[in-house]
This record gives sequence, C-alpha cells and structure tokens, in this order.
Amino acid sequence: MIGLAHYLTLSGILFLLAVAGIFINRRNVILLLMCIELMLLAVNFNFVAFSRFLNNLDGQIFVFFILTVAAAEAAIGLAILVVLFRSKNTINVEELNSMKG
Amino acid sequence: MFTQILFYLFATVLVGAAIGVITARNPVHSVLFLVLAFFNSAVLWLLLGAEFLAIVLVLVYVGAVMVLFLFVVMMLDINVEQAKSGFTKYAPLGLVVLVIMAVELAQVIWVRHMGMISADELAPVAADYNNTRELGLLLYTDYFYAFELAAVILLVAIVAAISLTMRRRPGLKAQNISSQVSVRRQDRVRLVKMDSEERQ
Amino acid sequence: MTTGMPLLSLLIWVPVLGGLLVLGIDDARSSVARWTALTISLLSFLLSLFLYAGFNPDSSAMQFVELRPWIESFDIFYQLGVDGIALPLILLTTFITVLVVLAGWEVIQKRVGQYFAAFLIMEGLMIGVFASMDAMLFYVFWEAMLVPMFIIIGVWGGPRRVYATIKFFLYTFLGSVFMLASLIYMYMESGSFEISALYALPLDMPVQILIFLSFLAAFAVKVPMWPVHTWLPDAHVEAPTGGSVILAAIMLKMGGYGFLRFSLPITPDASRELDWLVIGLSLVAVVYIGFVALVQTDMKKLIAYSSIAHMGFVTLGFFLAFAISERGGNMGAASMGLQGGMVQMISHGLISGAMFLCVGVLYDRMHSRNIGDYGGVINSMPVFGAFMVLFALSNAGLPGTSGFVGEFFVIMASFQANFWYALLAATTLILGAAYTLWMVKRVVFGEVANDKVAALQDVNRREFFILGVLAVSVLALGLWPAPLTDLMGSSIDNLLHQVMTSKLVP
Amino acid sequence: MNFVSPDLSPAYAEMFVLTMTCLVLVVDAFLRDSQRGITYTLSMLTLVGAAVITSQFGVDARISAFSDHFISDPMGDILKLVVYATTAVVFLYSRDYLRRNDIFHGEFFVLALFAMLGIMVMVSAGSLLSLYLGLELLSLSLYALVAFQRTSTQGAEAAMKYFVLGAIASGCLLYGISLLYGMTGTISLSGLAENLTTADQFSLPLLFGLAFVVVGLAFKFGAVPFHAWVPDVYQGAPTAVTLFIASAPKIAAFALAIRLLVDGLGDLQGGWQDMLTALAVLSIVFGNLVAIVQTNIKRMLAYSTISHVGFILLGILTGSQEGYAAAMYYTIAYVVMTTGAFGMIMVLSRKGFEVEQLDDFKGLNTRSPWLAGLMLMIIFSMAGIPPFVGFYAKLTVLMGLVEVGLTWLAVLALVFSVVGAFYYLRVVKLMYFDDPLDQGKPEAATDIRVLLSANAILVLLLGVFPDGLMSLCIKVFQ
Amino acid sequence: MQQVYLTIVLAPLLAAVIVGLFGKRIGRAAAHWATILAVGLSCALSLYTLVGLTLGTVEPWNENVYRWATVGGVHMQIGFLVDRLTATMMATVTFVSWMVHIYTVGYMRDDPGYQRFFSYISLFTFAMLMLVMSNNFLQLFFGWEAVGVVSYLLIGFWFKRPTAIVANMKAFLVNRVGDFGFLLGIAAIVMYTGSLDYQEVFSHVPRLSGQTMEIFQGSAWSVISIICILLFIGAMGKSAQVPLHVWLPDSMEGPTPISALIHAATMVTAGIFMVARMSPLFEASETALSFILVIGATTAFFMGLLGLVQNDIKRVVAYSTLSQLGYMTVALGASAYTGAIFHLMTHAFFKALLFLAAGSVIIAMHHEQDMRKMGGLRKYMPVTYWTCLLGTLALIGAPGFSGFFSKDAIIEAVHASTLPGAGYAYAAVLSGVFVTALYSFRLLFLTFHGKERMDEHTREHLHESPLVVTVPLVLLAIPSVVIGWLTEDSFLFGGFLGDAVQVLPGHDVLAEFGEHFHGPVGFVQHGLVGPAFWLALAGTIAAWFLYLKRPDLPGVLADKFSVLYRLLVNKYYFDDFNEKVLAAGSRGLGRVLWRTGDEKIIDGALVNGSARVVNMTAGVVRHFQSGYLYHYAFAMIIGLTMLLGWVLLTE
Repeated sequence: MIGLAHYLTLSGILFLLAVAGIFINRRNVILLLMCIELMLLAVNFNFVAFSRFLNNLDGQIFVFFILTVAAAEAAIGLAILVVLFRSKNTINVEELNSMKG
Repeated sequence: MFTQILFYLFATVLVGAAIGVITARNPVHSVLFLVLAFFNSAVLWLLLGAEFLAIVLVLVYVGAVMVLFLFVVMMLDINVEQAKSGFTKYAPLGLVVLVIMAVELAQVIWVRHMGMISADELAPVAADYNNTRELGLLLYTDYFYAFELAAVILLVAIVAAISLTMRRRPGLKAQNISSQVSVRRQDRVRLVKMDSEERQ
Repeated sequence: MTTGMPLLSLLIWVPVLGGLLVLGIDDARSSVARWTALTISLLSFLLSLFLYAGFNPDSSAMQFVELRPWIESFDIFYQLGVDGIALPLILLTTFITVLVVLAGWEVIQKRVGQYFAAFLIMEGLMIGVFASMDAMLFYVFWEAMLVPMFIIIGVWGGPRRVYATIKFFLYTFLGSVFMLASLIYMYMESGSFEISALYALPLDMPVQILIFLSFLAAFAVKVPMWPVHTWLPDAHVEAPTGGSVILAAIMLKMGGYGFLRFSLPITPDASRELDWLVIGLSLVAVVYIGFVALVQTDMKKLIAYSSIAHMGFVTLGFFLAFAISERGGNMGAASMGLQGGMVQMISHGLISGAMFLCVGVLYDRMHSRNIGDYGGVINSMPVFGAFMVLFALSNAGLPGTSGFVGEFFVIMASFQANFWYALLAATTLILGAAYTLWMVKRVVFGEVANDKVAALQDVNRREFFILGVLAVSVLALGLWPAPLTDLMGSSIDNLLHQVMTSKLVP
Repeated sequence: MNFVSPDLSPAYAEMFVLTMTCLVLVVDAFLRDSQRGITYTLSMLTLVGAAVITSQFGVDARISAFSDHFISDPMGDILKLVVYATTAVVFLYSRDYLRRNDIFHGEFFVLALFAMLGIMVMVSAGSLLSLYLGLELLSLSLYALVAFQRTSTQGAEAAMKYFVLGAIASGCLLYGISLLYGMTGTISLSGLAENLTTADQFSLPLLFGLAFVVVGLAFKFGAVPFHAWVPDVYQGAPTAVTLFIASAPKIAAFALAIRLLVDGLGDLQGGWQDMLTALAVLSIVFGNLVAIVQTNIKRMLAYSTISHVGFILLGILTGSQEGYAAAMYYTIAYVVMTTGAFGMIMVLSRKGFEVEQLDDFKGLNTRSPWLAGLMLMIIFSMAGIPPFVGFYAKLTVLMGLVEVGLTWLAVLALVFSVVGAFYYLRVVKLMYFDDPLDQGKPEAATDIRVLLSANAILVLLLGVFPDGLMSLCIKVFQ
Repeated sequence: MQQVYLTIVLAPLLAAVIVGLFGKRIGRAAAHWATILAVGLSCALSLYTLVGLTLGTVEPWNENVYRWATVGGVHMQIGFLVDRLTATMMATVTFVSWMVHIYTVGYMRDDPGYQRFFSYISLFTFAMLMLVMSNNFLQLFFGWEAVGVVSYLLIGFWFKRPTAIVANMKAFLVNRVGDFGFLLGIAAIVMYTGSLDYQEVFSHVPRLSGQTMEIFQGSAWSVISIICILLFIGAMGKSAQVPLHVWLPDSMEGPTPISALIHAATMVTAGIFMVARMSPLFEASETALSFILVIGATTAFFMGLLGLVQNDIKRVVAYSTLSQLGYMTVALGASAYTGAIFHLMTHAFFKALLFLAAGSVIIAMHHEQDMRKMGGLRKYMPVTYWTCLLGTLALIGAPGFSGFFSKDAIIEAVHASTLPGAGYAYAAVLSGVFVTALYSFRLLFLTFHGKERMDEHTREHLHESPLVVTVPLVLLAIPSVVIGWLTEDSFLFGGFLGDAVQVLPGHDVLAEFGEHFHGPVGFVQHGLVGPAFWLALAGTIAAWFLYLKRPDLPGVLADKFSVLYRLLVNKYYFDDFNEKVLAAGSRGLGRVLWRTGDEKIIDGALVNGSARVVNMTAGVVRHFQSGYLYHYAFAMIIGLTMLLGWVLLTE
C-alpha cells in the first residue's frame, strides 16, 4: 500500500528540488518565484497527507490558507518583479548585487 | 494495487515536472512544467481523498496564479539567450548540501522516525463523507478568524500590487528634480588617481 | 552620623546636574560657563569638606549611609556610604576637580561649556564610584565614567587623539566586562548586589580564582598594571591637560580602590593564592616601567610611565598581607602595606596631577611636549621652574613630600613579606629619581635652549594659585600624614580582618 | 451545526485597526496630493484609538478566543502598546522625510498599518495558523513597503531579495509546522503544548519540525545565518521604511518566538535552546564584526541589529521566565534605541541631502550640539554603556544566562560587545572629533525634534530609572 | 628645652623660607642678614647646649615633638635626641654654616642668584640639624634626603652650566643608590624591632644578635649584619665611600662655599655621624665592621692618590675630603667611633678652611681654578696663604695641629684593631698619610709658591680678598689649630660622648690606646716617634722636591708610569664605567623594553594586533555578504542543514 511515508518522501523530494532550484540556478528571478511555489507545494503535500492519515481536517484547512496566501504572495512578488524590471531593466539574479558587504 | 500504480505514475511525472521547472532554459517552459506539476499534485491529492483542495489547486493555482506568472514572463520579454548562464562553480557545493539534506530528510521519514510515520492505511471515512462540506463547516466556524485574516492578506496583496505597479502616466519622460538634486558627488564624479606621466 | 542631609547624593548629583546645566550654555557665553563650572566645583568641594567634618575616623563602619530602592526587580539598591578608604578619595576628587576647572580656564577656547560639563559630570560619577555600596550601582558609575573621558580626550586632545581615546575606551571596557560577569555570577549566588552581602558570600576556590581574575582584568587595566598599561601613555599624551590630570589623579585610583573594595575582601582566598601574580606584576611595573620611563622623549609620556610605576606601589602594598601572614609576620605590617597603598594613591593623585599641570603650563606656551624642544626654562620662568623641581622631587619620593610617605610604608611592609620584594620596590628610589630628574635637567635647567624658551612668560596668577595649592598639599601631606592615616586606620584594619578571613566552605 | 457567534471583545483593537485602515485606504483614494495630511492624521488617530482600546480592554490573565486561534494576555497587551507607540513614532519621523522624497502617499500608511495589524495578530496568535497568517500579513506589507519608492533601484532590489528570502523562510516555517502538525495532530499552540507533554520529546520528526520552525523564526529576527536580507533591506529601503522594519517587526519576532517556542513548544526546550545558542552566538559574532567595516550608517545599524538580535535570542534561550522577561526588555529597549537612531538619520536629512554615509555625521557636534548629544546617548546605549537603557537590557539578559548556568555565553557576549563598542565609538568619533563636511544646519520640524529629544532622553531615563519597565516585563512572565 | 631645640632647627628654616619666597622683594641685604642672624642664633644656641651638656647644666634630651603617623602599630614620630654627640655635631654644623654664610656675602657678591643661595644654605642648615638631632630613623632619613636635595640644588646652583646640572643629578642619583640601601636597612629595623625610635631599637639589639634571616633559599644571614651593612650602604653614598664616591669630585661644580659647607664639613659627614649614632647596632656585627673597615681604608688611600694628579684646586681638596672621609670610616670600622667623630669635627674646621681659602684664591683669580695657571700668590694674598698653610698642616697631621690628634688616634686605633681586614686598613691609612702630605703641599706650592703662571690681566688685578672672606678664614683657622689641644683628652679618652657611643669591651681600641697616653702633650710626644709623622714629613719633602725644586719631574714621572698615571687621571675609570655601562646600559635597556616590549609586543602584537585581527576577520567575513541572492539563500539552506544535522547528531 501507499503509506504516509510515500507522500512524505514525495514532498521531501519536491522540497529538495525547490531548494536546488533556488541556488543552483542563477538565471532570472521568476524562476526563484516558481521554486517557492514548488516549495509550498511540498508543504501542502505534507499537510494533506498528514491530515488524511490522522483523519484530522486541520491540515487541509491549513493548506487552504496556504494556497490563499501563496496567491497573494505571488501577486506581490510579481509586482516587485515588475518594479525591479522597470528600474533595472533586468531580472537577472547575477545583476542584483548593488548592495553588499 | 491500482492506486499504487496511479501513485507511482503521477508521482514520477510530478518529480519530472519539478525537475523541468528548475532546469528549463526558457522561463515559459518552466511555468508550463510547474503547471504540469500542479495537475499531477491535484491527482495525487484526489487519491488521498482531498477533493476540495485538488479542485482548488487546479482552479485557483493553475487558473489564476500560474496564468499570472505566464503573463509576467511574457510581458517582461526576457531575453532567453541572456538569461542562459547555467550552473556555476558553486554547484558542486550546492549538490553536497542537497545530498546532506536529502539524507537528513530520509532519516526522519524512513529510518529513525520510531514508528510515528509508519501509517499505511488511510483512515476510513464514512459513506456520506463530503470533504468540501466538512471543510466548509470548519472554515466558517472554528477558522472564522483565520478566514478574515486571509481576506485581509488578499487586500494587502491588492493594495501592494496596485501601488507598486500602477503608473499614472506611462511613458512620461519627466525630469525628476529631487533625484537630480540629491545626486551625490560620488555618483557623478569619479576621482581617478593616476601616476603622472613621465617627462619626455 | 547622618546629618539628615543626603550629603553623598548631593556630592554625586550636584556636579552631574551642574554639568548638564553647563552643557546648555553655548559657546558665545563661555565665561558664564567657566564661572558656573567653578562655582559648582567649589560647591562640591565644600560639600566634601562637610563630609570630612562629619566623618568619624574611629569607626570602620560605613557612614553617611543612604539606602533607597532602585531596581527592585533585581534587589539593586541605590545605596551609598563612605568609610575611611573612600573618603580620602572623594576629597581628592573634589579637590582636583576644582583645580582642573581652573586649569582649563583660558586654555580651552572651543566648546567651553561641553568641556567643563564633561569634567563636572566626571566628578559626580567618580564620587559615585567611591561612594557606592551596591556593586551594580558601582558598576554603573564605573562604566558611565568612560563616556565623558572618551569625549574629553577625543574632542580636546592632541593629533592622535582618536587612536588614544578609542584604545583607552576599549581597553577599559574590555577589562570591566569581566567584572560584570563576576558580579552577576555572585548575585546569582547571594541574591544581592550589596557589597557587604558579597563579602559574606562563601565561595569555592576555583570560583574565587575566576572571580579574582575577572576583577583583576577590570582593575589592572584601570590602575594600570603591566602588561595592560599601554593605553595610559597614549591617553595621557593626547588628552588635554585637564583630562590628563583627572586621568592620572583620580581615574587610576579607581583600580586601586576596586582592589580594596572588591578583590581583596570578596575573594580573600584567591587573593592569597594569586598574590604572587599581583605582586609580580607590580614589581615589574616598578622596575620595567622605570626603565621605560627613562628613555621617553615626550614629557607627558614620561610622567604617564612614572604613574604606572608609582601605581605599582599601590598594588604591591595591597597584596603584601598574605606573604606577611604566611611568614608569620606582624599583621601591623600588612596594614602598613594597605595604608601605604592608599597614601600612595592620594599622594600620586596630587603629584601626578601637579606634574601634568606643569607640562600643561609649558604646553600652553610652546605647544610642544617634546623634551628636546626645551632647556633652561627656569631662566625665563623661575617661579614655574621652582614648582616643577618641587613636584619632580616629590615624584621621586623625597621625604617631606607626600610622594615619600606611601613608598616608605610600602617598602617597609614589603620587606616584611620578602626581602626581594623590598629590594625591587626600592629600586624606584634610583629609577624614579633618574627619570624624573633627568627630565628636569633637560627641561628646566641648562642654558636657554632656543628663542621660544627665551620668550616664555612665567606662570600667571591663576597658574600660580593652582600649582601653589598643590605644592602646599604635597608638602603638608609629606610633613604630617597622620590626619590621613588616622582617617583610614580603622577601616583598613577592618578590611584586613576581612581579608584574612577565609571564605572557603569548610 | 449551529453558528456560535464568537465573543469579539478581545479582538476589538484588531478590528478597530482593520476598520480604520480600510477607511484610510478609501479616504486616501479621494485625496489630492496636497491633502495627504489627512491620511497622516487619520493614521495617527488609528493608533491612538487602538492604544485606548487596548488599554481599556487589557487583561490580567490569559484568555483565548476564536477557537483558540486568538490569545489575549498581559504580555500581548504591553507588546501591542509598544507597537502602537513605535508605529506612531515612525509615522511622525517619516512625515517630512516622505514629503521631501515625493513619496508621501497614502499607501505607506495603509501598508504600515496592515503590517502593524499583522504584528498584532502574531502577538495574539493562539495557533500555528494565526501565527502564520499574521506573519504573512506583516511580511507582505513589508515587502511592498521596501519597494515603495518606485524610482529607487536599490529599493526594488532590496525588496526582491527580501521577498525571495522571506518566501523561502516561510516555506521552511510551513514545512516545520506541517511536521509538527503531523506529529501532534493539532495546530493550536495550547493543543501542541498539551500533546507534547505526553509525546516522545525526542522524536526525530518533532525535532526536525522544530528546526524548520526555528529557521522561519530566525529569519524574522534576522539572526545569522538567516540574516542576509537585513543589511540589504536596511540600506535599500527608504529610511522611513527602514525605521519601521527595524523597530516594530522585532516585537513581532519576539512574540513569534514566545508564542511558538515557549507557549507551544516549551517542552522541546532542550532542542531549541541549543539551536538558538548557535544562532545567537553567530549573530553576536558576525553582527559585531561586520559592522566594523561598514561605511553606510544604515548598513552599520543593520549589522548592529543583528548583534542585538543575538542578545534577544540569548534571553529567550535561557528558557526561564527571567530570560523571557530579559528578552522582552531587551526588545523594547532595542526598539526605543533604534527608532532614535533612524529618527536621527531622517532628522539630519534635508531636501536633496540624504544622510546615508557614516561620514555624514562628521562634526555634528559643531553643527548641532544638541542633536549630537542625543545621538551620543543613543549610540552609547546601543554599545551597552551605563547609565543608558542598553546597558540594563544587556544586564538582564546576562543575568538570565548566568542564572541558568550559561556563564560562558554571557562572557562571550560581553567580549563581543566590546568588539561592537568599536564601531559605535566610531560614530561618536565622527560626531565629536571630526570637522564637519558641510555647515548646513538640520532643518527638521519642531514636533519631530521634540520627539527625537524625547526618544533619546527616554534612552537615558529608562537607564537611570530602569525598574519600571523591567518589573513590567518580569510581571508578565510570572 | 624643647623651645630651644625647636628654635635651633626652625630659625634657619624660617629664614630660608622667607628669603626663598620673598627674596626678590626684600633685597640682597635683608636676605643675608636674615639668614646670617638665624643661623647665628642657631649656632649660639647650639654652643649653649653643648656647653650646658659638657658642664652638666643641661640634661640630655630625648622627646618627641609630634606624631608623624601611626601605621600598622608603628608610631612614627618627629622628635629630638640631644646628647653630647648631637650637640657636638650641632655646634660644628651651625658654626661652619655660619662662617660660610658670612663668607658668602663676599664670595657671591655679584651673583644674580644671591638670595636664592642664602635660602638654600639656610635650608641646608635646617636639614642637617634635622638629621643630627633626630631621635628616630624616619626623621634621620628625612634629614638625610633633605640635605641631599639641597646639595642637589646647590651643586646645580649655576643651572646654566651644563657640567653643573650633570653633576648635581649625578650627586643625587649616586646618593639615591646609597639611600636605597639605607631605606632597606630601616625596613629591616622596622621588621625586626617594630619601631623607628633609636632607643627602642637599640634595646632590641641583644635579642637580635642571634637571629638570622633567609635571603636566598636556605641561607642564613645574621640579621644585625644585614641591617648594619644596609645602613652603611647609605652612609657610603652620603659620605662618598668607594664605589659611591663618584659624585663628590663632580660636586665641585657648585659654588665654593657649598663645597666647604656641604661637601667637606657637614653633609658628607652625615654617614660618619650616622654610624657613630648607631654604634650599639654596629658593635653587634663584626662582619659589618670589617666591611666598613675595608671600604674606609680603600677610600682613604686610593682616593688620596687621585688627589695627586688633579689640577683643579677644588678637586684636589675634594679628593682630600674623600680620603679623609675614608679615615673617618676606618675609625668607625675599628670601633673608634669617638675617633671618627673627633676627626669629623677637626676635619670640618680645617677642610672648610681649605675650601674657603681655595675659594678666596678663585675669587682673586677671576674664577680660574686650574692650579697650572697660578703660582706665587703668597705675596698677593697673605691672609689666605697663611690660613691655608695652617689648614694644610692640620690636614697632613702635623703634630700639634688639630688634624694630628684625630688622625693619629685613628691610625693607632686601626693598629690596635683585631678585626679581619685591620691589617690592610692599617697599611692603607699609613700610606695615606704620605699621600696626603704630598698632594696637600703640592696644592700649596703650586698655588702660592713658584712662578706666576697666570696671564697679565689677572695678575694686575690680584689682591687679597675682602674682610667678609678673610674673617671666616681666620675664624676657622683658630679651631683648626687649637681645637685638638682643647678637646682631645676629653673627647677621645674622657668619655665625653658618654652613652651616645657604645663600644663593646673587646672592641675598645681607643681605651686601650688611651691608657698609654695622658693629655695632649703626651700625645704629641708619642706622635713625633710614630711612623705617621715621618711619612707626613716625607710627603712634604717629596712635594717640595717635585713641585718647587724640580717642577719638570712630575711630567717625566707621568710619562714613565703612564699606565698608572692614566689610571689615576681617569679616576680608576669609575666615571667611565658608570657612564658607559650603567647609565648607557639603563637607557639601552629602557629603550629595548619600550620599543620592543611595550610598542612591539604589547601594543603591536597584542593590542593593535588583536584589533587588526578583528578588522581583518571583519574584512573577510563581510564577503559572505556578497550581494547575491543565491548566496543568501545558500547560507540559509546551509544553516537549515546544520540545524537538522545537529538534531540528528545529538538525538
């Protein structure tokens, strides 16, 4: 049977991939935003799985709110991205280092 | 057995899609891979009996958020060639860290969880169990407070997005006096120290 | 004992608040600032005289005790009091401050209000240190003092003032944080920051040693003892005259006072165990620093080094008791050592202050502290030359001046501890005379070295007054130290008793 | 299933703030640029009203509402009051600054008020969910605020960094929450605490969940190695926003830590104590070290914040009531000091002259002795020199540490505060020992000057009479 | 009597203070009158005391004036002990001082520092009186150092002269070396007796004589010897005994009255007085006495030799003083304390006389001090010549002159002494007699006889000194001649000093000697047959031969014995050693400690080094803040990994 551990593993892999996406790739910022979505997906997997295996709906409710917040987050993130692009004319992560040290 | 096959099938595609997200050169492809990942997730959630969330994921996420992503990607019109720089010298170190983390997570899920995560069976549900209904009941009673907060968050998102991106007169090339005045010396003048030239 | 008036509080807060008042006077009205500052410093001096008048020297108990709740959450009290150890130092503080205010009268032309304010605030804080009976209150005053001193050196100091003042600050700050850790630790053990409670607190040997070392870090830096002395020459050289005077005359005494108030009575067993360390460092200070002082070319640096050497006598005197008692010696000698250290502190306060003032007088005229730039000063400044020679001789420990008294007691006592201690300590007779007189020879005596020296004006009335008052005090204390020693006698004996009582848990 | 109408009274303040914020939003939409003063006034009124409500409906003991999602307790009330005051101070300091930089928009106030609401939610959170939502409400508003000056490249860059890192941090936090939920089956803090007493405390998944949660927490605090956003955001954001980010959210972070670690995961103290120790040590070391080499004052203060955060964490990690009280005291003291410091930066800025570099402080004492004196107090307070409040903050934390036997940590913290003193001294050095680069007198409005003076004098007064605030902090944890 | 003693002490002090502070205002005449009157008063009262004590009308006095301090149970007092020993010293000191005061009026007539000078010498009188009248070690030390300081001031009186201000510093420092030992000696006394009072200390002597102390691990040293040797080191400094003698010749940089007063008659004898005063202590330690004997003998002979090669008139007298001090010290070592004091007294008169005579010559020569440029002065300055001759005769111990009585007594005492080193001492003092006569007459002949070698201008202005100069000469010449006749009997053998000087029966060489002779006449008769007289005569003749008869011979001799000659000219290289090894070594050490120890190691490596390390670390660490988003994220992830890993490891 497919047990809880399977789902957690899947979630773990997604989480790792998200992390990998964040710092292995050095391309544009949008990719980072997508990786974050992936990370949240991993979290959601955890919640749903736990919720089902515990037979407790709190987890699913939590996922519901995460989805909501993630949408808002994406909106703001993209808005910042737009601002950034307008002022710098690039969204290349490599070029986002005017402040350091 | 059937659910097992389904699980492995969709899980594999999901992981593949996720890999696609982080490796695709073209951001548009990445977004599309992400959409694929969400679809697969929705299926897996269905397998878990979380029908409402699966639907929400597809409708809200894929339908709205991902479209927004796509929109922005297209709008900003990023030069694919320029953005193609691939992995860097830190990648090996990053991989090491990833492996370590993978091992750690494996420890907690598979090796040393002391039986707390060994549940194999989904909890049985009543015949008239309606996932959506149950969630709805909770959402507007126990989670009333959270629900309101979520609303506020969305409002903030709206306000923020508008205030950040709305340009009142697009394309206006006005002089910004304030920024001109506030220019600092070091922004304008670069003092270069050079050796004086040898006398001929 | 209590006169009904919170005399100690007045002594602390009159200068502090007065300082804030002076701070508010802008540069345009600098003479107002001067006179206000002088009035306030005189007022504090007067108050300290009341303190002296009301003090009962036969009692070793704390007098003029004030007790108010302050930080009740941690049982920290605003608790003040003086005994025979603190009182002379308070008197010294108020006395020197008056002179310092006078010394800066015309010399300081920029930010006059701030200058005097800094000194007045310093005065209050320093009195606070001496009068605190609560360790945390003590620490607060102790640290707060750094702020005005930092400003004094930094704003009105010489060309390398930034280096000097930051070095001074960080050095002393680093030293005192260890003390803070110890105080907190002891608070946890005893439940109180009251110093007397800390006296009564039994402590194991390892703990005592750690506490002792942390105190040593704090006090040794302040004293300063070798090898943590290097901030002092720099600070002195760069500080304005008044700053040097306060630094040498009073701030260094904080370290010595700390040893008496904290190290010895709180960790008597560790002190006994580690007395060799302090004594060793003190002797190194006397000998090593003596040689270093010999080759200085900057007058202030020379006096600064001489201060270190002289303060070596203080710490030496304080820690002789154990060696004496181990030899089965007369405890009178131990008390002589302690008294000697105390007298040395007071006397050094007067003499080093006077020496720095002398250098200040010269510096104001020539804008050089370099010995090589001088020579034959006495030709153009006979009165000044006389003062300088007098103070130099007192610095060299001439009998009949206060500089002798403390050294005499300490050497007497150290002989009873160990012949070699006394031998090394007594080298100051030679080294002290050598570096001081050599400087005098090069600066004061001789043919007029250059036109600048020839054009020097002798001391004016204000300077004459300052130096004269100091000269009289130096001589008075040297010819008749009994009033001072009697003042301290019973407190010292009480302290000695405390120090000789083991705190180890049997 | 009947709908039980919940008792709303504990949340009156939140409701009021929300309502008023919406009102501000709407009103502002109809105002012309010259009338923004109304927005400002309304925002201030919001704060005053909230303060009145909170103090009126203050509680003596903990009560919970909204199915345990909401908690009202004395600590929360005090923290909220501090947050109102801080926000008000921020608004006041910012007014002229925003005007000068042509960003005197209503959104600033709206977003700040929303952020404040987020803080209030966190302070009163009774469940992991409300904690998370409060956190996001705060964070999202802050992201937007950082990018608020749209012409500023640095602002956008900072916002981007802040956003991405913040999202990663909340991802980690959520991952941790999911593990905790999975292991205990509840998301309410009291439920968590209840289940943990019976659960196996050394269960690996629980500790993993804890670790992930701590990451989120550390990010919010800006503790090393989750601090990276702090300097860049402090530098990149408009100073008004920096002021806000530097002050009020630290209270939120403190509340987050107390709610999460103490109220919820108190039984896992053995686990988080060590984690926080590592974070605190790293923060104190790294913050103090890197601050030394800064030339930008905002950036320097950012690193200084990181080191202060280390101290706050030191207080929390003691796991004792005294330690929590110390951390709270430290947090409040920090907020007072930091508002003063950034307030000074804004007061010194003039039209066309933004104080950014440390060198801009050169010779302040000649230009304005009074302001220099105020800054002196603030700086020495930050360095932990008595008799300023910063000293007592450090003192209480150290006492907490020593009490639980972590003397070595106390000593380490002390030694690094000496290192830290160096860069603080440098500011004093610039103000007092150096000659001014320009002779311009600061031209701040009177009310701002008065506020700044009050702010700095508070630093002194809280130092001379530290007991009031201290005993208050101690009381709420008894 | 306390008032009397206080007056004796304070009158000069008062005068000194008044003249010192208000000298410019009150003018020259008032300055010298004030001091002369004050010192005269002291002198008169001292004589009154001495006479009273001699006649028994005045009781010996030992009381405290005030309590200086009480520390650690030790009462430190200021008080007076006046017995015959003290009174003798008081009378000598005040009388010589008074003479010098009067003489100064003439000698310093044109000096701009006139008032200052009077202030100083009055102050000196005060200090010296404090020293001799003290009844305790503290006050003794006070007086001891105070005379040193005044001497410092006076040697450097002409502060513009580079040599003077080097000499005064040297004098002070060398004295300080002695004081170093002296103070340690006092410390030892306090340790073992718990008191500073003479009488109390002496009462402890019997208890102490068996005690030992450990200086090095496991070694036992007699306490009393340690105390005595330490005290004597003090005396060596003050009384210029080898090797601490180096300051005295240089001190001749001071004005001549000072040389007479301080560096011949009074201050330098303080050490002798002190040892005599401490006789109960010294008697208890034969080790110390032997040590004294050897040091004294060495000084007496070898310093005398140096007098032979000096050309500066004052330096010759100075070396003669050194040599005579050696005689006194030898006497002390032989337990002939009274002999030492007696010689001290006679020496005070004739040496002051010699110095003042030299001064008179110097005035006449317009401050030329080189004897090679003098000669034949006899006819220009008869008074000076005759008084000088009398002084010289006294110095060489011509029978009947005061020096004869005291010096012969010393020689006999050493002869009789049985202490280790007595043989060496006897040989040294005997040869010393020859040397003394040689250099004394060399001085006399070179100055007053022979060719006139001065330049024209000087010769034209040569004349006898004024009365203020010559009167003191005459007044001093009288006691130089007669005092031996008057006092020899009672002083040396009559127990005049009484209890003030204690001699153990086994050591009492003088008593032994005194049994054979009765009265000064007997003494003179004995002297005429003793070896000393013949040696002195030989010395005189040799001087006559070398400096009057064959003036070319000394140069030849110098060439022939050039090694010896250079040794003498260079004063046995003591000065070179001090300057090149001790002083330069100290400065070198100081520089090394400063530059290397303080600046390089402590400041450079530790203080600034740690600051640099912090800064460098900060400079490195700041690069972690690279500005790149993925680095930041990476840091976070690493942090997370660490936390997780840590959980795994500790779980």
